[in-house]
Amino acid sequence: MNLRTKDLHHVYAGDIHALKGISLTIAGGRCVLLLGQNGAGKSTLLKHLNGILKPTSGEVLVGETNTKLHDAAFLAQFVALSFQNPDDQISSKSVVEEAMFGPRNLGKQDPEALAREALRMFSLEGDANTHPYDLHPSKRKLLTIASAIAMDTPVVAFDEPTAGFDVTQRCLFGKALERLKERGKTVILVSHDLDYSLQYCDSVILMDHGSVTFHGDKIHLLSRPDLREILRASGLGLPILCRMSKAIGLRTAPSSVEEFVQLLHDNRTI
Amino acid sequence: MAHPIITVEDYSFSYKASNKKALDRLSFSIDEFECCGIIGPSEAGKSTLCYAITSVLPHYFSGGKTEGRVLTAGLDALSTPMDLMMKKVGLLIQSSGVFLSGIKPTVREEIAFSMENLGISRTEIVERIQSVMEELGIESLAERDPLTLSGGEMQRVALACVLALDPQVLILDEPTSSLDGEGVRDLRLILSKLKGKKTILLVEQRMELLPGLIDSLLVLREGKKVYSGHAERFFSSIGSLEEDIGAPIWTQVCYHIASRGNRTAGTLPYTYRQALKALGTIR
Amino acid sequence: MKNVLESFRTSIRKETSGVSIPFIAFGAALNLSLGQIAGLLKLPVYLDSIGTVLVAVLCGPWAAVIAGSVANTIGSITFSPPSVFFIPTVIVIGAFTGIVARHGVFRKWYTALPAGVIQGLLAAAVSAPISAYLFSGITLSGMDFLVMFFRAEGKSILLSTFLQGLIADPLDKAITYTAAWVIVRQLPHRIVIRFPRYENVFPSSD
Amino acid sequence: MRMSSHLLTSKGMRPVHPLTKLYFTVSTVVLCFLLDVTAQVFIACLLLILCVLTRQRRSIFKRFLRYVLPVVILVLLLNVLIYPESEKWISLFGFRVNEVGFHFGLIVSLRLSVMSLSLLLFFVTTPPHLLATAVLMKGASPRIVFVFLHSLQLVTTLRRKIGKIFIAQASRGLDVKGNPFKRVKALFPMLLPLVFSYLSESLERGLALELRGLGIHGPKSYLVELKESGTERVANLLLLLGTSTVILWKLLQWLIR
Repeated sequence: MNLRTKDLHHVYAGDIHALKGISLTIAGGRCVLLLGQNGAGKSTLLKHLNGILKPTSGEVLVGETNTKLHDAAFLAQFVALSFQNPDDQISSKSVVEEAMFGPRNLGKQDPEALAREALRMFSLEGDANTHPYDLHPSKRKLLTIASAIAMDTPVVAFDEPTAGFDVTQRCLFGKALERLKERGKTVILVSHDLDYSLQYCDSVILMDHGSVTFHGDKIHLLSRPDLREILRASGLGLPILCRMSKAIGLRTAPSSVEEFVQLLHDNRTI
Repeated sequence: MAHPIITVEDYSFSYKASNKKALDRLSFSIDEFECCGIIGPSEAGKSTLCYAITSVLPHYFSGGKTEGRVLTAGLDALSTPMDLMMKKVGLLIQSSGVFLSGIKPTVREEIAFSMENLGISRTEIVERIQSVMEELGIESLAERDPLTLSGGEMQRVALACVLALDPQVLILDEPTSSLDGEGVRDLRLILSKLKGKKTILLVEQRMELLPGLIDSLLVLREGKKVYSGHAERFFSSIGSLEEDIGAPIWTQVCYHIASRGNRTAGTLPYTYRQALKALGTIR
Repeated sequence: MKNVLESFRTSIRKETSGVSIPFIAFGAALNLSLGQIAGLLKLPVYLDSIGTVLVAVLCGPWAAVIAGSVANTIGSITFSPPSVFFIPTVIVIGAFTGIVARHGVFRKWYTALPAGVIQGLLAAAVSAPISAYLFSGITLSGMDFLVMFFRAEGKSILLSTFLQGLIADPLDKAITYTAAWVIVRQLPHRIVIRFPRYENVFPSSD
Repeated sequence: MRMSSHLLTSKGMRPVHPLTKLYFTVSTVVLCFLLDVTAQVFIACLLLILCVLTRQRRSIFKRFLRYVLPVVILVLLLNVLIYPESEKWISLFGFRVNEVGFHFGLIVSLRLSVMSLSLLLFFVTTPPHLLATAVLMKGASPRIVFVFLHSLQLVTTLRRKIGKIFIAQASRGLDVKGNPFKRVKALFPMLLPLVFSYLSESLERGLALELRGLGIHGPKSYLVELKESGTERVANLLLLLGTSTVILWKLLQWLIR
């Protein structure tokens, strides 16, 4: 299932032109990193994908479904959105019940199985019967991510998923992303944590003040000579691994520690 | 040798109706004007420690069990009333939105809130507000309604509220967790300006932020002290990279190279520059 | 007399300390915000005292009285000014709920619902004279046709207003109490034990 | 909720002290309650003059039309059409109208309108945080005043939060259109996140207030400058004395009768 937007514009009530003619195609089974400063239009774009917001002009197509013709509850079967603040959605008195909320609404066959499987991904199955608010805030955040994954939708989007996570939780989320990609899901990641997210995404969308300044494979972006300028336009600094590889004269820019070590290994032997 | 401003002696605390000890026989001390990083996995007790030092524990968290002693700026943190402790230590909690009082119409009055409660004279309040707004570069926000501020602006106003009391010790509980790239850079700039003028305790998950800012390190896991001492020494010994505590990216790169059996200088690099030098020798 | 006053002061202080202060403010604001949720869901539900009930359960009667009065005052500041005259009703609701909550009424639906009905009767009895004298029974709550009906039957304004209240209020409060029971039943232990009246929700805990 | 107030400035353009305005409002409401129609008409004229003088007259009348007028119309309608206590019917503009009912309706609606106008005049022209500071200076409990001001701010914050909750739940397939049973079922997935998140936030906010010294006893200071001028203090005294004598006189009259 791929996502297409055709000349998508969105103007908020106070004539704030949040999206200025976005035309994108996100192919199925890809992990896309959506980057940009606060207010660049990232979450506005996200809310168009599952029909929460309707385009002022232009169109958004989820597979063959035009989001203008359906409401969010219907489109939720195609696109699961996990929002930044877990406290906006937790409405059950046990972890497993919360994770079953999405699948049950979508009328899935066995919501409990889907929920427990998603919880296992984040080692939350031990807390299945605990009240979400008896957990540490970072575990509540893991729960909302698991709840989105439990909906088993072709497209899953995460808004600032790793804010407040410790090392182990970031690792768990990374493994979950790998698992989703193996299952051919389309994953959309909105994050300020550039160094972390670059490891897992295949392509990158850079946004600045409502328009897309770059959309392409991660490798293309990292190998561009003007990488520093493009990122600065979106208020972002160079990823640390890129700065390091440039400083010691490596040509290509790696996006993960393993890649960097591998590059160093190959370069030395040449 | 600077004298210790914070001393924690065999301190334990468990919250009401909880069988687990949030802090378990903790002992360490922090010298005056030192900048100490506090790291560790989530639920290691980092926030609980901040509460203990600011004397909010145990009376705000009534019903909890306390053992041992905490001395902050010469005061016994377990029994000193808040009006004395506020002038000595300032804590910026993780969610700055909640830290703002939620009753003041402008940022200027928001910064005055703590001083009004302490009964500081009006003229001195006006002076302090002006100086702290200049120091943090937020004069332009003075008449804004705190509800309309962005995440980064809210945090700087919250910091201004704390610094307005001119505390000797400043504690920040995971200040960068909701900031974007630019926000992190601005915060680092402010902290480096405060370094040396105040004792700073920085609870942080982003390891890359610590080198060059902190002098010492306190590492916690499940309420127990794993390490306390110079930051460099903790990350540098090969094979000590803790799975759940992590390290700056450049230290991780050198660790993986070392564990592949390649030659590398004895210790792991701790700062960015050290890492580049070490990687330069390998190339 | 001195120590009675003193015991009032200490119990008020106990119910409005630390955690309770922000929650009482939330309770008051919740009373005024339920209309927005009901509007989103297009439900004719009023539930304008559910905030007061939650505060009564977690913080106690005095806190509930404060929450109710603050909600009423803000209601008259931001919406319809005359509502400030109904503060006596709100005080009765807060006090009654706080006392009833202490007997664990919100732990079972079959105790919450009847308590709601009694509460409705009490509220009707207290607000009838105010509404009759100041508004001759008109409240714009959609129940005014009842007053007109009883007036046409030859009953006095006070009696008509009281009868209208007897029909409308117990139903509304029964729904509010039952909704409160649904919420109380799902509250998190770690947070509730930090409130002054946690035993109203978790009696067996230490 | 920022409404500056420059009503009837006693000295230059400085706004009248909130407490004086509060005493004035309470006095007018109590007098309306106790005195007869002629006094109420006099108070009404005084209030109308004051309303026209203030800068926020438009929002006062808008609020009056929206919230008070409908009740007044219904009160008149009810008593004019249905008034069992008397049989005298007269024709007014071609309608058969109960005479006593009409008089009664007029009295009730006049009293209601004057009291509401006085309250509106006070609420619209007095910024809440100035009133709070004035009351604090007179020794009110900082905690209760905090609850009042914070709740006022929460009314707008909760509105935004409910919007976010609606978006988050709709994105998880919560259907709010459809038969009434489904909509009732959707009530708690909307209400519980609000209660849970603010229950949890109260822990942190209570902690923050503790850290910022709300619970400290001892003298307070105020950034906002709010001083009672001589004339205002005299006005306060007059208003309090005047109203209490009227109350006592009415009480005596009622007891003797």
